[in-house]
Amino acid sequence: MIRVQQEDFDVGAEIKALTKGNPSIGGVVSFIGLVRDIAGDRSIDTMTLEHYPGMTEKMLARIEEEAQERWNLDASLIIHRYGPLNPGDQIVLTITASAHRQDAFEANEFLMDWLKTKAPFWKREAGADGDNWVEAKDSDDVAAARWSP
Amino acid sequence: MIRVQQEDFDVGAEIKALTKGNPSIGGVVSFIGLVRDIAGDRSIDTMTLEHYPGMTEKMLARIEEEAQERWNLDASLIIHRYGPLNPGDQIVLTITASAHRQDAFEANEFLMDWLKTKAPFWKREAGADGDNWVEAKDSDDVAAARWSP
Amino acid sequence: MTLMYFAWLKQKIGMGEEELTPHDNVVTVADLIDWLCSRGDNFATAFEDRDVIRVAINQEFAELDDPIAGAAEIAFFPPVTGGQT
Amino acid sequence: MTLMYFAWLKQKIGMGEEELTPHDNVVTVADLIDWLCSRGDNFATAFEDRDVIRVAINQEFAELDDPIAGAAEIAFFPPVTGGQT
Repeated sequence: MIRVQQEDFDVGAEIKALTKGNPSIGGVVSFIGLVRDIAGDRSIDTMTLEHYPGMTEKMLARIEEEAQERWNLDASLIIHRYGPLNPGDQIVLTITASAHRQDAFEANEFLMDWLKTKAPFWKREAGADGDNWVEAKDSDDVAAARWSP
Repeated sequence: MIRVQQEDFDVGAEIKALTKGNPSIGGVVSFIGLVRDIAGDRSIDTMTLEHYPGMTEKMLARIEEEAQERWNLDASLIIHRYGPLNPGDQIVLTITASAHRQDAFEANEFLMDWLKTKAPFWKREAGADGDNWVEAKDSDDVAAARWSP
Repeated sequence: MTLMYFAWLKQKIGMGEEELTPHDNVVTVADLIDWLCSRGDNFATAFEDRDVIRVAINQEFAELDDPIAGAAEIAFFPPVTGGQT
Repeated sequence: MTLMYFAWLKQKIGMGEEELTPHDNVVTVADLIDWLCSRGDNFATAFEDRDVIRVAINQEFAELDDPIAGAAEIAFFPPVTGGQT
């Protein structure tokens, strides 16, 4: 399942809903991305996430589908927020559930790596010294590339 | 932090408590281990976890300490339950929080791999065909060995 | 077709979306950018460094030399930066 | 010293814990197991396959040839099986 939303999310409730009634699940991995108050050596007051409605949902669904094909997953979920956020706020949630923990861990890392390079979101940070658009990191391309065939 | 307890736990509340007031955290990984209703090709009704009080706490604290030394973690938590459990019940929770997701993911996998081979817990499964003690898996030794220096 | 601009492209161009019918000699994405740049300095400035421009045709990632024939929606944007901070 | 037995060792031996003072000629963990086995069939059965027996001295993992001098608590158990199922 995927969701793109402005509202916050509750990881405990999402895990419960996702695993309920499936006692063949042995391991559940979740990742939560949070807004940090520091970017490089710059202090951040607020962050705004813009996205491309329509394409975002399409790409997230495709990323999830790819994970389902590559690993044995009983369930998975991607939630990505957009709009204005503050340091400490939750940005993104990925959950992967499987019979065995290795599948759940690897699939979750994969979701995050692909999401960071393929989902059309753009961050704008505002600090005491003004606004700027966040630049893409080479390290994210490197992380995504390790899942190439 | 480590906790060994009979009671259930609430992953959402634990993550919130662990990350609260620390806006330098960018990523939080959690792993929940659940009781499966199948072990091999055998159907499981209940499971009982025995442990070695005193040594358990000592080993979990040491495993967490080792993770803190090897990765840049802002916070971590291990909760392991003992006593009688049913399929679908939560057994174990590991949470790792870091500025960057790679540290949080790797440290969490490490916690689980070491925990499975070094923490003094023993599982007994009861099914329609009787009781038995769960045997250790070679695959767990292999998983733990990948973190050797 | 609908053209869409995101993030700093949207800011530099001064709008997020417009309806346009390019000239017949606009065949590829690169042609489209050339043609857009001829429309005003805001476009010329926004598309100055083409290496950092990403494009999607009908919500699928595309390349500069891909044809635009049949496209209903073409979007231009910088490299994506979602996920955690 | 306190001897502790866990999981199926506890079941086979018939108790989880006992206070004992081994003979003077009991020097290593292996000696201790030999001596325990001489105390009854329940011990002999429990310790039959020594390859699968794990031992902790004062709550630290130890080996069969480690000395037991000064040990306050020695525990015997099978390989651990915690974590997820």
